[in-house]
Amino acid sequence: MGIVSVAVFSDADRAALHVRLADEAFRAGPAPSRESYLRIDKLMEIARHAGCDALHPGYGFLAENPELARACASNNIAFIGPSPEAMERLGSKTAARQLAARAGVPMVPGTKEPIENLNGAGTIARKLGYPVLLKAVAGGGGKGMRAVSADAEMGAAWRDAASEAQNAFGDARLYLEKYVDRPRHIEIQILGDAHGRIVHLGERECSVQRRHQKVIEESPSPIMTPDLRRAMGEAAVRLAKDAGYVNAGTVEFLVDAQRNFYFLEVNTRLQVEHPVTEMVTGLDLVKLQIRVAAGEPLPFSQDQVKLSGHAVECRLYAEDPANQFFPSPGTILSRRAPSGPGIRLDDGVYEGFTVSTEYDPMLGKLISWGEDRAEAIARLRRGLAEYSVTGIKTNAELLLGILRDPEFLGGEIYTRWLDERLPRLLSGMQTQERDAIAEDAAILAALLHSLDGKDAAATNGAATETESRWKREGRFEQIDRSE
Amino acid sequence: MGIVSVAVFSDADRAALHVRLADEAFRAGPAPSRESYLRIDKLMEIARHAGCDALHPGYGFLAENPELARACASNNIAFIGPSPEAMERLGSKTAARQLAARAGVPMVPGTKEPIENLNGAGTIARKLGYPVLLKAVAGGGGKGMRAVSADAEMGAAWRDAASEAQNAFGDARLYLEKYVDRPRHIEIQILGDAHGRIVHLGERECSVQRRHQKVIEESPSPIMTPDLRRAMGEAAVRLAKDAGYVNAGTVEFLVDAQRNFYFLEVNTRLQVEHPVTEMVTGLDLVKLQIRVAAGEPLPFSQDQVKLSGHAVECRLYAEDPANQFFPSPGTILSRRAPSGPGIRLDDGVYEGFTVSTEYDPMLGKLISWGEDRAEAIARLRRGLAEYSVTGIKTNAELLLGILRDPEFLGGEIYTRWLDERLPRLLSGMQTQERDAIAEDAAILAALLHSLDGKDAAATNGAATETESRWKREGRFEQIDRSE
Amino acid sequence: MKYEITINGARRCVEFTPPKNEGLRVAFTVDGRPVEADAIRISRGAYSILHGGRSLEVTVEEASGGLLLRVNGREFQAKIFDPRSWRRGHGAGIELEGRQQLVAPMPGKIVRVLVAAGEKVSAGQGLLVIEAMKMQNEIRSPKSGTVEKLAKEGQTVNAGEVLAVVV
Amino acid sequence: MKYEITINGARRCVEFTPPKNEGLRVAFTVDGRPVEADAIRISRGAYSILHGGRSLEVTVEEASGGLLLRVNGREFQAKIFDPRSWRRGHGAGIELEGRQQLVAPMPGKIVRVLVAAGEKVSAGQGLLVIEAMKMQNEIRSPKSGTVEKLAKEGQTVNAGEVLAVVV
Repeated sequence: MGIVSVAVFSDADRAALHVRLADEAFRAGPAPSRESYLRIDKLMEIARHAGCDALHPGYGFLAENPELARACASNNIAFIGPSPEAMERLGSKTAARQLAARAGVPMVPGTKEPIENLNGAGTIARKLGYPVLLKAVAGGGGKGMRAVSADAEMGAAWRDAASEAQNAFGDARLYLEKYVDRPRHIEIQILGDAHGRIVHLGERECSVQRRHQKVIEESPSPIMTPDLRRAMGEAAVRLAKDAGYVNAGTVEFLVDAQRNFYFLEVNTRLQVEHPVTEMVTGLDLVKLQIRVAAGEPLPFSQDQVKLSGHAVECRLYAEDPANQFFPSPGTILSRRAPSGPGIRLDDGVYEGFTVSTEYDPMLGKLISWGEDRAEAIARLRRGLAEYSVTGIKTNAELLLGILRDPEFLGGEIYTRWLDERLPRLLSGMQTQERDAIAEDAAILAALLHSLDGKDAAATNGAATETESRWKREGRFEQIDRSE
Repeated sequence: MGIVSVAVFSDADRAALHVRLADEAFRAGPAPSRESYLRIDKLMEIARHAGCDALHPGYGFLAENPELARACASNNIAFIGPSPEAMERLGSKTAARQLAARAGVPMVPGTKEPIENLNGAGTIARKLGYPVLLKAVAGGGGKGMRAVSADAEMGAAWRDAASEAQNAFGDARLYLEKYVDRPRHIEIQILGDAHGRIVHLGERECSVQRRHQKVIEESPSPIMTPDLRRAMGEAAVRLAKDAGYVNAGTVEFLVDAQRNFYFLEVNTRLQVEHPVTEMVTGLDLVKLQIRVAAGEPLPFSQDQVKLSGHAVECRLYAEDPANQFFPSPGTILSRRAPSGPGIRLDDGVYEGFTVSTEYDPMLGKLISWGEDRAEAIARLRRGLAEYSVTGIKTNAELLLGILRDPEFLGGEIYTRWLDERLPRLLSGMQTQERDAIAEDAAILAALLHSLDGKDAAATNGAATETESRWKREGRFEQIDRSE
Repeated sequence: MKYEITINGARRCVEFTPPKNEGLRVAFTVDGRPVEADAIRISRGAYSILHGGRSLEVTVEEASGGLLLRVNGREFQAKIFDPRSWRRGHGAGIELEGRQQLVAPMPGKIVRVLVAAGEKVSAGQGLLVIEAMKMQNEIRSPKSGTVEKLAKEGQTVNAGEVLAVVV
Repeated sequence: MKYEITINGARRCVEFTPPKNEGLRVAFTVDGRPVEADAIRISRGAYSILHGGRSLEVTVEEASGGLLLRVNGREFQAKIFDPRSWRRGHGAGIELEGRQQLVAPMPGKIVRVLVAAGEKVSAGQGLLVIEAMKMQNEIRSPKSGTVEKLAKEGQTVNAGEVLAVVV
């Protein structure tokens, strides 16, 4: 697009790829994000100094902060995202739910208001139909929450949930919701311009999550039908229109086994998983975001959005699945990227790069496209097998395990699927049958490596000595024998 | 596809990526290809030993050799390509031209038969209409060839061409062809199965060539119309059907300014530039080749082939355009690969890899896809700017120059365009305006690098000393001053 | 040259003479079984090995108390007991049976100390909890023994810093 | 510390004190003009430099007779005349004015020798033709002078081997 890019960085990110690849780069402050990336005043100072016309907030830190959008407006910088008002309307869960209800977007049936007592809870639960979920009014993070599957369980559940809510939030009040069993997380990508046109770009299924963190995302969803897509897409567009939404956003839904969908929340920014949508639509979302922010109309209508093939993304993390997913920062000694048809690697690391402990230990995303789901998954598996990083631990083997799992391959996934499946996946990684040839190779490499010298191994980065000790040793042996 | 891959390698290629990424790998022989890659007996021995079901010949060495296909057949190994008979029918230029003429494929008008004398040449030239081309019957490589634009020039041209032909081939006979001015090289990708179905997958424009070597390829061609594509596609399919062709192949044409197309030749194998077709069709050509070789029917019909967007490929070479394109072998000290939407890098090199002098110095191919030609080119430019290799010289800057050239951007290309444009492109690379900031940075890096020590610089590979001399120096300076 | 190697817990006796050239066949024996392979070094800690017809990519990293090897994605833990190890400074393996030193895998903070210095601990028992990147990780004793040295609660540690010693 | 640097043919006088830490601002002067920049080393021969608001990637390679630098794709030829160069072994630059040694850029074969040893040649004159990878390349004299040493026709040479010396 011929746009000059200006990056900001904290001291921890001086060597990060976004700094190296930008046309211009300015320091925002020290490593802690509240002193750098979260400082709106600093960002504005840099943007003014560099003469920026527009600001893209990315998808972390201040990306959903209306104050950043406001600061941009008052500095005459185009914010590449929705208006601060739309962000506020949709950013708060309560406000977004109210708006969704008014827009006729389906919600999980329930009371919303606190229930007076146990008796009232029983009446409402029978009306909703079991199973139901007791939730703390002041709640969050699963505290004060209990699933109840029959009248007989209600008494104990009520007492437990109320006392947990009292302890956690100082507020014992509870409300009831229909319990959605094994829900899928399916989200709709929306995109609106400043001229009143809003379209949706199909869905992404993000049900493979670990502790509410997405691990694998795909588009289309394995359970999607054209009717369901239209219904969900129209609901998302309706909500966005009511909120006066402009630019890219995501409306998240829970979907149950009967393909009922329920509003969850709105992300008022680009998502980490946007490449899967790019690969099935052929659109460049960031480019469209910039065009829309520049006041251009969307260059296509809903009818012109065509989905083709299937895309799958997995998130690569510097973490050790075998050790409770403990982060594994450190210097990347070597890195090998996969290539070939339908493979895209969006990462920010390189040989010699040090993964720091400051921020999220995500290394990047590996994305594949195929004519159908099976081909996309097969390509992603091949890509993961070709991908190699040493010096730090990664979750690549676990991702391969998921991509080989029969339930995943069958599309039988839901938001708690990975958490439940994890023990089996992890033990599967450990109990591979013995491979004598691989073991021989490991022994040989261990010996050659130890001959290459411990001294050199102590250096960080991709170190190579002028002469391999293994060659020197060999030569000495030769001399010894020839004597 | 779950296929176990077996690679062969010569001694020069032991560390090549195809060996490292294959499941199994066997040595074919010493570096010279006639002792390794061209030894059909060796290949068969390895294929039998490894228990191969099929053999993919790639696109170099024996890929168009019918004897390899025959040897496969007699060893009960499926050859992933056409039958040896079809290869013979289309591999020889003369046989292919005869077949094309019978199939009603347009050819450059001319005599084919030798002309008796100068008078006869004048008569025929007037019938064909000037300009015409005098060509040696025994010719090749442009020897004994003269373009003639009017009657008055015929006498001198006849004498020159005949004596050159006599000197070069010991055969002075000449024939005449219509001279195609500024022809484009446009080729049609075909794919046939063993059940009689042959489809074409659109065209590739490969007019950007240096000395008959393709440099940049794209699909669709900037001058293509649906009618022309249908006509060229149907002609290619007709010829392939008449030849009993199975598997992937390419029919090459010259196209003139009036969009007349003329048969050139057939490549009975996959082409280097096949990824541009993959990107606009969404098909995996190698996978389809394997399926077809396994006897499966093509899983789609001609109507189902949909072209979407635009793809451009450029070939990255280890060569020095500023020094007469002299090859630049050596060890790759560092390599940075581009990423992002629509970018694909198919290469075979890595940090520490030594580009040898044994074979073609192609490092790989960078391919981009965009919604239209302008987006594809812009992405390829960004990709090339992000691509970086040190330790050897590459043609990346020249490729960038081509991708910025107004004539290229206007699609005004023909087979001799690059050869004619080259002096201007090369001088453009040298006479950039001065950039004082870049020069300061160069000075600083030169100083820091020389402080890092000459000793370490002598090592091959990505060497890093335990401690940077530049840091040590700084510390000494500090000590000096604090005293 | 004889080496003792433990690989994924199993002890193997390896006879191995360092090869004279890269890219040539290397012959060695594992528990008396002769093995021949073709090995080249791709870069520091990365090898391409052709063995049994297969093409294997092996990466080697120094890990706490030994080597972490990955062969086409499969992991091996190895420790080499080199007869010449003292001269070479490869003695770390020998220590396994004796004094065990636990180092911080990354910079972090000690949020909990679970035992006291001088206390007797069994193999696998939790010694302390380190927090880094907002996640907590329990550091366990690799052997039964007595805790000799121990980091303090609240202490900030750098990667490689000694957290505990078990003797 | 004062250095003389030729960069793309232009001679610059640089005053520069090596920085104490990576990633800190480096101050130096070029022909008296003060410059401040932020430089870090990415890997051997690769630097990220922030200067004048711009983010610049610089790669450095040793090339015949100096350094080849690429700054965001733009090429610079540089030679450093270090006042302490003799002590450091950086004397190569000084030789430019004196004895010039031409080395083979890659393994190849001498297919033609265009001058004789002892012959006087001018700068830019072709000395010999080397063939590698089926391509021929003329090696020209970098200065006017006398050919002292010369490879033989038909001779096979390795990369780095001396092809000719002009004094």
